[in-house]
Amino acid sequence: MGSFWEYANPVKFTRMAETVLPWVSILATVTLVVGLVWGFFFTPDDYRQGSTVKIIYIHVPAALMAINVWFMMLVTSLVWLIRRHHVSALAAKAAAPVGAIMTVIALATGAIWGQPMWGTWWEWDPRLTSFLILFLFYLGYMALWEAIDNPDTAADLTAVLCIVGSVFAVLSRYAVNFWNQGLHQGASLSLDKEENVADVFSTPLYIAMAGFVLLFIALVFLRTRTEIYKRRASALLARERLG
Amino acid sequence: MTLTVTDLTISRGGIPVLEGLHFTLEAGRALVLRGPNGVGKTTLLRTIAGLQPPVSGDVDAPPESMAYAAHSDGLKATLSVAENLAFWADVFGTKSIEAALDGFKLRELMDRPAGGLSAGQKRRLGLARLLVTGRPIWILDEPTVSLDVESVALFANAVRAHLAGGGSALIATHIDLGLEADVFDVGPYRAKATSNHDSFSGDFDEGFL
Amino acid sequence: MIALVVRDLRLAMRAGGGFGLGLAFFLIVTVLVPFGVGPESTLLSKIAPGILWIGALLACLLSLDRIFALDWEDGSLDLLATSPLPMEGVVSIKALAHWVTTGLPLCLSAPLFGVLLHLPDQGHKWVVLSLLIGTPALSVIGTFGSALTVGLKRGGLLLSLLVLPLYVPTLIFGAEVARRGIEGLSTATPLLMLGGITFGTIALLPFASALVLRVNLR
Amino acid sequence: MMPDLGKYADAVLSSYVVSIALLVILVGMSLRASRKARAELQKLEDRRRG
Repeated sequence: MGSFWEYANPVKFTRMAETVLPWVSILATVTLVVGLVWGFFFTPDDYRQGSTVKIIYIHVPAALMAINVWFMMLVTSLVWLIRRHHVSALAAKAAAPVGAIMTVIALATGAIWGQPMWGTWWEWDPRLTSFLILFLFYLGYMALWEAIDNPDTAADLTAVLCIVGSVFAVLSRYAVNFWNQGLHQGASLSLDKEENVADVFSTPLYIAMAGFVLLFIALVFLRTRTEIYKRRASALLARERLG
Repeated sequence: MTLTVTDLTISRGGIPVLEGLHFTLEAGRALVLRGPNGVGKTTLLRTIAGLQPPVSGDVDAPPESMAYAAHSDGLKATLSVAENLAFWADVFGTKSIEAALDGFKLRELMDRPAGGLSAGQKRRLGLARLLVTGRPIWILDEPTVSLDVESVALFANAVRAHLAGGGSALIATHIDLGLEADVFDVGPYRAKATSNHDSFSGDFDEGFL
Repeated sequence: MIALVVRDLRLAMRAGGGFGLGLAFFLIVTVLVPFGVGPESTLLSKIAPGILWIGALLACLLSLDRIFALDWEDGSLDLLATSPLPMEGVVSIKALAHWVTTGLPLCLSAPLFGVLLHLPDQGHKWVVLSLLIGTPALSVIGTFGSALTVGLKRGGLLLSLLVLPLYVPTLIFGAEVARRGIEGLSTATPLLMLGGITFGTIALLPFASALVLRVNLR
Repeated sequence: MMPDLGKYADAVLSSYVVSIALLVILVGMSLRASRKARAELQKLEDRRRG
């Protein structure tokens, strides 16, 4: 099938995306529906927090995706800076909005979930706050892409921003923990539940997670292909003006 | 101190503008770049000066040998003529600015803030800065813009002196400077559209650029 | 290198705007807070270290886009890029010049503004210490943001959006040092973290800033 | 068929509705952008070859 790098060529990537996309989208939809339906309808309430436990089927996958999408953007940025593959840079640009939406979902569901227990809609809990900071990073990243016309310069600048941003995101994660350990030291309800999830909850949770990952992959293929079309169109337009 | 450019392709805004450029600039010679506006002369000069990576091909010249000067001369309005020159002398490690002051008749303007100079005087200060860099190869982009005839003559003499001293100059300009310079027209090197075949062919990546 | 520092400082003094701008903004922020939050002193002194830090941070942010903008417009950046000075050096010097013209005056004037906010007496030395250690990081990170957005249309707004999240760790640890200092708690850990971030950014960020500046000069 | 969500019903329902709505919007916008870009490119390709 040739080396993985062969997909750096936009044509091969577009052809591959065209064949793979329908399958991934169907698989994603099916997995998501199964995971969420199973979690929503067929799992018992948690004896402590009642039915709010059903929110984990959205909150946990979305939170994981919010972090992993940024990590994927970091990897694609490095690939762009080192090997100069256009598709890699465009994939990072394509993934950013998906990551941002995942962060918003994680924030919204986290806040709604915590509301009954904390009594307020927003709580400066270290985990929720670091997702808020991550969201600001996503906004800055997307804004930088829009602010630059030359596609190559934009790819370089956003790649460096992503790398520097990643270091500071990790730093902020610890700073936020340090800044607010007082309030939630003993919170029995830890928002990222993998470790103490009873197995009756975990199977639908893993399916939901798989669904979110597949959805992300499908969206990135779709959006990267769109970016390739746009990039090709602007190249043709420029050539026409060049005459 | 020769500058050789071999099979150079340069791009602007991600789109190739000139390709397959070949020329050499020997010490003591001047080369004038001709070509319609917007064909990519400025991009070419910036690539040669190292401000911009070429798409392909290479530019080889001894290290630290090129001095680049564009339309804007990098002059600080609040600093005096002498302070501006002294700063660039320190940056390039040249000892004194006397030669530059005399070369461009800036002696009596020494203490005047650069902001108070006329366009012509500013240009002369910009060119004096070139002298201060002590670099043999001058890369000049439209150096005689906004200069009156008398200053253009002054500029031509300065370049002639530089050439006599073994330096060389690559100048993009439309005005005849009266220099014994070879001319290099970049028109024919304009990047041709990739041979048109269907859009999703193998060389799509080139189709990007 | 030294020539660049001397030139930048001379420019800042000659232009007059350099020193005064950051300080004036810091004063305005400090004066505005009581209008918003109310004058009674118990509340003010409780939030004083945080307000001083936020004021200093915003004052730094305000003067960031001028770091490269002036040299970009008059072509000095192109000339500096083709000069023997390494870009990493140029960027670090710009950060140093920004710190001297903006960061340092903020640190020295913080106690004065602290009085306006009823900052407890023992708090003054902690606020100044944390600012002295923290503001260099603000300048270096800010210089990275400024290099990132030089030459972009409406770069100023974008610069704030990009730089503020990067300021979060420094702000948290800086304000924490001041707050703990006032309450008499041990300030060792936040101080170490604050210093770590500052020295880390001073050592590493100039490479990213230089790379980004070269890209923008294309 | 609807599970008894007890007193947290609105919290659970609202978080599901908000999240699914956001995902649907994201997918919808991505599809629309893809169609628009493909059409634009097709127009340019035809003009170039036409």
